[in-house]
Amino acid sequence: MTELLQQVLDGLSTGLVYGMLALALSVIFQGTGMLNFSQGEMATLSAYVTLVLTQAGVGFWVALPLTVALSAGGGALIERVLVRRLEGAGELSLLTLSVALLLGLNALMSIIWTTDPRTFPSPFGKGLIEFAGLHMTVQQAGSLITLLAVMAATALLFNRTSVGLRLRAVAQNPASATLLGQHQGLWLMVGWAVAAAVGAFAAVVAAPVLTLSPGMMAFPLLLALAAGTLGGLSSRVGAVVGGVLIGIADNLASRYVPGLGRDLAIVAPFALTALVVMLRPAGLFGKTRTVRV
Amino acid sequence: MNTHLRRAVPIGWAAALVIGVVVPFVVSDYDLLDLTRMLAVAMAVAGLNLLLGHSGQISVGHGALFGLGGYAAIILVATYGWPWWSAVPVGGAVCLALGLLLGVLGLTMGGANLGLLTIAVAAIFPLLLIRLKPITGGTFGIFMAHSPIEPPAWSGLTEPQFGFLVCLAALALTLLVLRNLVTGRLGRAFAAVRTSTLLAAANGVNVNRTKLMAFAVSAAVAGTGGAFYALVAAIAVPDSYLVPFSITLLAASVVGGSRTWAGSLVGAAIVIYLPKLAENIVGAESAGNWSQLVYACGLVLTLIVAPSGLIGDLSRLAHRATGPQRGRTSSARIPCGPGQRGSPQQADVRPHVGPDREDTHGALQK
Amino acid sequence: MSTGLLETRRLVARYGSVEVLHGIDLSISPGEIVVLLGPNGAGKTTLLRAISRVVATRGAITLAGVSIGGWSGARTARAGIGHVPEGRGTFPDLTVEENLRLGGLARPKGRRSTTREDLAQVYATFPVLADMRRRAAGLLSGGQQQMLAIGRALMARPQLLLIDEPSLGLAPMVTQQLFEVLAGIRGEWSTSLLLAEQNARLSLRIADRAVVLAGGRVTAAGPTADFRDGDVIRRAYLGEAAGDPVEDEK
Amino acid sequence: ASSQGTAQGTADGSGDIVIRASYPLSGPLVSAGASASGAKAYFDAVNAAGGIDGRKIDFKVVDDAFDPARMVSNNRQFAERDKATIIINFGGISVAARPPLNAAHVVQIVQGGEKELSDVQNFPYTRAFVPDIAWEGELQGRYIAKNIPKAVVGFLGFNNALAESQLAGLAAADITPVKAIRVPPGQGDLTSQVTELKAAGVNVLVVTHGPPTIGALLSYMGQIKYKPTIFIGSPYADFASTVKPAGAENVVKALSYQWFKDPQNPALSDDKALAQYRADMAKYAPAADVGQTFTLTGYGLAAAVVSALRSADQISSDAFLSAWDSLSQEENPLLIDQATLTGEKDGRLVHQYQLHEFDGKSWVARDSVIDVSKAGIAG
Amino acid sequence: MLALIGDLTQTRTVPTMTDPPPDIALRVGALGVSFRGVRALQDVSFSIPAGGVSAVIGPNGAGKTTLLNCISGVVRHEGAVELEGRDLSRLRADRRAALGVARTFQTPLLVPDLTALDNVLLGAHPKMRGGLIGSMLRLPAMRSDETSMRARAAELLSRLGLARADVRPVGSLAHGDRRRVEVARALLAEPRLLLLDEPAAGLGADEASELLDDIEEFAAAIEMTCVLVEHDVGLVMRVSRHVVVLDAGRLLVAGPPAEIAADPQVVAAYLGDDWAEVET
Ligand SMILES: Nc1ncnc2c1ncn2[C@@H]1O[C@H](COP(=O)(O)OP(=O)(O)OP(=O)(O)O)[C@@H](O)[C@H]1O
Ligand SMILES: Nc1ncnc2c1ncn2[C@@H]1O[C@H](COP(=O)(O)OP(=O)(O)OP(=O)(O)O)[C@@H](O)[C@H]1O
Ligand SMILES: CC(C)C[C@H](N)C(=O)O
Ligand SMILES: [Mg+2]
Ligand SMILES: [Mg+2]
Repeated sequence: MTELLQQVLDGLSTGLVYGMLALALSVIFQGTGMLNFSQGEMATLSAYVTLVLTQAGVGFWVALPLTVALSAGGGALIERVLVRRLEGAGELSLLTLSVALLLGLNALMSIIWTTDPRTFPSPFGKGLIEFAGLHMTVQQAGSLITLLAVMAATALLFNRTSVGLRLRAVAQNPASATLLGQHQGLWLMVGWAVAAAVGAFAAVVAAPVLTLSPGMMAFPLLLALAAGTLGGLSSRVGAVVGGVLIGIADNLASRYVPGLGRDLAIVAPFALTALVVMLRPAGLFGKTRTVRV
Repeated sequence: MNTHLRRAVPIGWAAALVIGVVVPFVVSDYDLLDLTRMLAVAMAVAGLNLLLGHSGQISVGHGALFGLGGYAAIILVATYGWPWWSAVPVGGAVCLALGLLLGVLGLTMGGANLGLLTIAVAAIFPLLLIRLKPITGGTFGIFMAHSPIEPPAWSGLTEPQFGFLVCLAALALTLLVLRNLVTGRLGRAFAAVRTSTLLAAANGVNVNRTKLMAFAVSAAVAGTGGAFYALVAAIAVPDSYLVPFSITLLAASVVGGSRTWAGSLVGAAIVIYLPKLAENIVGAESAGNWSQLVYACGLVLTLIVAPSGLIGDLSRLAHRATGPQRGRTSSARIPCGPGQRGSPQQADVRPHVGPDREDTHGALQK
Repeated sequence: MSTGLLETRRLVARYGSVEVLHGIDLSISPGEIVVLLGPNGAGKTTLLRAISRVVATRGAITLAGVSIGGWSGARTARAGIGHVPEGRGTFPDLTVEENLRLGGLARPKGRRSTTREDLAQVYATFPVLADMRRRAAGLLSGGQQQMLAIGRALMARPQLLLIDEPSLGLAPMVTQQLFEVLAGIRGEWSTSLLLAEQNARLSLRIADRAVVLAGGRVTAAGPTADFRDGDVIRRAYLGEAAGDPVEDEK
Repeated sequence: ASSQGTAQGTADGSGDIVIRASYPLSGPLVSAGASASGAKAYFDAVNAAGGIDGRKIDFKVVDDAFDPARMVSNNRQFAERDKATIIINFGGISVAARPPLNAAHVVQIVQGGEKELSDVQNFPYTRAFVPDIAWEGELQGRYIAKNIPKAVVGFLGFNNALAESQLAGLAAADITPVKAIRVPPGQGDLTSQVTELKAAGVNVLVVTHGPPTIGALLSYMGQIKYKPTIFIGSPYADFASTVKPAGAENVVKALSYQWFKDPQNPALSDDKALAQYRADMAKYAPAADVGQTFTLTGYGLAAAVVSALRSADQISSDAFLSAWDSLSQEENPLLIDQATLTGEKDGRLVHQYQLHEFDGKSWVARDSVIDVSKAGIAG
Repeated sequence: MLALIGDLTQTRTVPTMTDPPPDIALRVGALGVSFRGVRALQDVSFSIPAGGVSAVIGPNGAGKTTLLNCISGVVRHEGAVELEGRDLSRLRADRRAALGVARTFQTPLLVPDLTALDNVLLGAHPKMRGGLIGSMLRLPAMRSDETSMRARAAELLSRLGLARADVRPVGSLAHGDRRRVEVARALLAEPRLLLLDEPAAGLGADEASELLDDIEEFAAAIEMTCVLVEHDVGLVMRVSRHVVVLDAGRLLVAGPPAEIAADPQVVAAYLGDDWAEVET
């Protein structure tokens, strides 16, 4: 029983990373209407930036906001320099661009920092929280809090501010938004910046657990896609809940479903996701889209 | 004026075929292997073009289907001693079956989720191959001493020459069949389905069946290509069919131009040769990451220069040169009034279904 | 007419390489209502798009004496040109109220204070919208969406409001009401209006001037009184019947 | 493929010796590609010193991105276009790439520990350089059986053939882990697996799990204070892969049967062979990462190839292979102190291990060098 | 008339397939639709005489488009839909189309990157031959179908004044032209029942009249029935044989145009007092 509970808890903390990444995916999806395969790589780059800053003697809690700001700038830059050139080229071209970005960023990081894995110190320290025979590292607890905070912040941004309204409007119907005085390019850029900033948090949460390396987010991205689908990419809460559910499903299924095993563990989250979207195509929390893709 | 162009297309294809037939006799055998692999990959990309460009569905799992076709064929040949020409169709058929299954699942899940389903397949496929060792040979896969596609003795051809010609014929046939498929009645049905399920259904198009048809045919074509690929290389190993390969195929389809059949060849050439080209540009040893960077930049550049795909934009240029009044032909680029991103005309389309359907097909299914 | 709020001189508009407007001279004075008539394909929609800078053009366009030829669509909108586009262009996933609020965001900063009152006024004009304020705009009926699009444009309190086919899809009673509102806002908000219509008895009733477009050229223009007789319009339509741009290019 | 044996087999006694390598210079296993620069530096150094009997080595590397089909294609070009005498391949996919080269009688040297690569009987032209990982498993198994009476053994590895080989080795020593967990590469978070092992009461953990995740694994175990006896597989026990990412404090007391030197092991800071290695690298491949064991492995492999070339009576496939098989007590810069290369009928040259323990700063030898062929393990 | 509707309501649960009076083309019984609690249609029953043009009118949001959606089957609904005595209510939209229900949409819905001609040809989908294998092989039967339909489509287009539009993608046509392409597409299907959602919107009065005359002529030629949703009341009153008025999802009245125009309920809910003046 204790193991079962511990497995659930482990799954939850593993799922935080997926959830956070899914959140970033959802922000880009809502802010620009594109599915960004390079989100993981962008996040990893943020982690390297933090590492460089801390190694240069900047304290972590100074480095973090700096990284978030730099990441936002980087995201905006990517939009401005690359994504914008494909304006109106269609979803598939954008998807392909994100694939190219994934490859390019990955190569760039490998060139600069090599593929050697690096330790990434936990910003929350090394403690252990124990209760009733269960345990959670301080890092995991800190990640949970970070995730909730970031989720709340993006929710506020998107639902309660005019910036959010503009972002959603431009994503949905750029032509009409233009006629309403919204500078399409500007808001798409902001969308990318926000997503990249969320991604930076994802990386800082993930890197201490996964060990920092250029390919760190490849696997989590896959599960983040599932998480986004399960929870609903059109919903930020959905993305996060999806991530956590996927983390737990992954653990429990691979541990307890006979014959599945750790090597095929990934089947479980995908199967769960498939099952859920068969009943609710927009995902658990996803809003039905008024007009199809 | 456009009749010039219309006439030029078949002439171009005929010329390409002639060149194709000559190639194996002027190119060395070791270079032919890559060219043959390219032809096989082109089949997969063509299948993907049918899906993406014509029926408007997505698959991030064609690499797995390609692999499945390859495994099915090579197992039949290597383990059960079948002749290659009977194993290849089985490779296609197995993928047809899986394609139908995936298509049905995808339809139940709602159109946009097909992307996730297929990426899951791409992720799980290599793991399954490793697990099913008794059949698939596990991590090491299945391998043969040389390609089973052997030339008949009378032909005087070498094995690589024969393999190339066989794949060339198969590809030509595939492209012809696919082109027929998308030009007439079903082609319009595909176009309607990719525009709006509502539009399609209101015109008597069975949306589910049409989508399924496209997915199954696309899968079968990919599987056939995969069968040839495995048989000419005489090898099938899980590491060939990882997720990135599926994604690469998707990129190839887009970059080549997913509405054009010639684009599938260009896309395949990119899959096979762009990494090598990148490697040559930056030099080999320890420069791998640089070559990946060059590869990525190449992709980005192509996307920017030719957003409708290399062939797509080429043909648009040609159209513009020959018929100025024709304007742009790609849907995405028609500057239209305010409308939804990517769909210039916004119809009065509401989800006429239950509370949580993303798509209208639920209503259509009844 | 040099005091015009909006002036175009030899305005040419293109889609890709296809030229659709072949040199339009148009002038709208402050507070004036102008109706743009013409058969389909004449270029009415394109002219509105050209004015709001979302289609490629050559030639001069000035707003209150300032050249806006090089401006982006967004900037033009913020400078006070509102546009109810063909096909309505609502944001289907946003709620009705969010759609309207977006209209309010198009105003220059200094003029946002009255947003709330204006919202109430829009709701008063189109009570259905108030009933459905929390509903996703994509779920509205065609006519309701048309009301939303117009309401949204009004929320921006533009100096010049361009409406493509204002009565499209509206029930007769609503249409009448709408035209009363349009006639009213000229007085209340000193807004000029440019209405594009195929043929609109109602528009002619509230408009000061009519401009007839055919084949991408102005074929007739003058005070609305001159157009009360349907034959005048008919002749103006036919005047350039062969002016289909497709043919021009050949 | 038609028999190209004659092209490679002829010994005209002049011209360059053509050696080609296909490595994953990009893709999932790009880190292994570092081996290529090690090999290049060694061959360059040999050439600079006059080559082999006055003949230069013509060495080139091509990327296969760890795609078997690309490896086959590369190999074909090496054999047919370049007329290579020796072709070097990396990793498990080389298993599937054997047939064409064997049919063509071209030597294939593989850098890979999979048991399958010891099949010299069926693939007489294929040789693996590094030891069979099953041997290490058997060594570990024997150690556990002998020294840890109440061992509850757990195993954690990738879902690949290396893990299979290693489990086979453990089984040969009658050790069957209560939990044998095999994870696909790329999955980084192993907390759930740790929980499972811990819950099963595992007190001896055999890890054949590599970067990038092994560091996180050990540091997590350290954090939750789960400290079984840990065996770290030799391929991954080095500083770059494990010690640094995990943090030295989390590796303390870990055991490892090692056979090669870790260039980053502080205990070896004044090792002569490593000094030469660094000098050669600095001179011939300055961009390469000398701290990577893969780099050193490539260097050592090249040294082994050169050893065999030097002792071959002519430059041909068959002469090279018989020289390779009959190497005896040959020095090699890669190997741990007192270990040497000796050919055996399994086709491999490395058969000697030494148990090491991590003392918090470096890996230190715990026992004398064991020769698996003498211990009745290999062969 | 009302008695008839009452009948239908009763027989709704057990749809009758027995011979209907020959002059009824469409019968709708107890139709109801809800969207997330919004009742868009409630217990709507009426019938439409065979042949010629009939109309559905009503205020914005009355449920007219939803009604067409029900009849054409693109929305799930309660109640019965009978076309010439055949119960359609259990059939999917594409089956209904194949059985002769064609429609246009309130905002023209076309494939933007196909030419007008190809869009029109889409309308003939159910009538043409060519399954998967046949299409792949381009059998002669299909080629002949294609050629003849193409000629008919071109003819239709030119009759609707779009002779030259066939070379351009419809996405680049003016709104009014797209509307005509859509009508041509529906006509090419040669349906038994043609549902038009505001076909005259965005057309000039003369053009709208011409378009409807063309449609009427066509309808007469193939003996089809046309149901029109339209806000141009003058036009409706001129062309329709029968008018159905919806308000807030319910049937208000149904009857001949003259009766409807005079009905005080209709005037209050929809037309407004001075409609007659406006529409002259
Ligand atoms: N996006 C586009 N791309 C290319 N050509 C276009 C595009 N939009 C319109 N056109 C062409 O420009 C010309 C004018 O079209 P426009 O839409 O301005 O006409 P309109 O007067 O508004 O007609 P309607 O009354 O039917 O709306 C037409 O010939 C049309 O085909
Ligand atoms: N999918 C849906 N979800 C929620 N409400 C809907 C949906 N479809 C229609 N409605 C609502 O049902 C009512 C009827 O809509 P419908 O489109 O049928 O009206 P209409 O009579 O065609 O109006 P118009 O003349 O404005 O086109 C409207 O209030 C609309 O908001
Ligand atoms: C790659 C696919 C999952 C993309 C899909 N069209 C979506 O919007 O989600
Ligand atoms: Mg227009
Ligand atoms: Mg309607």
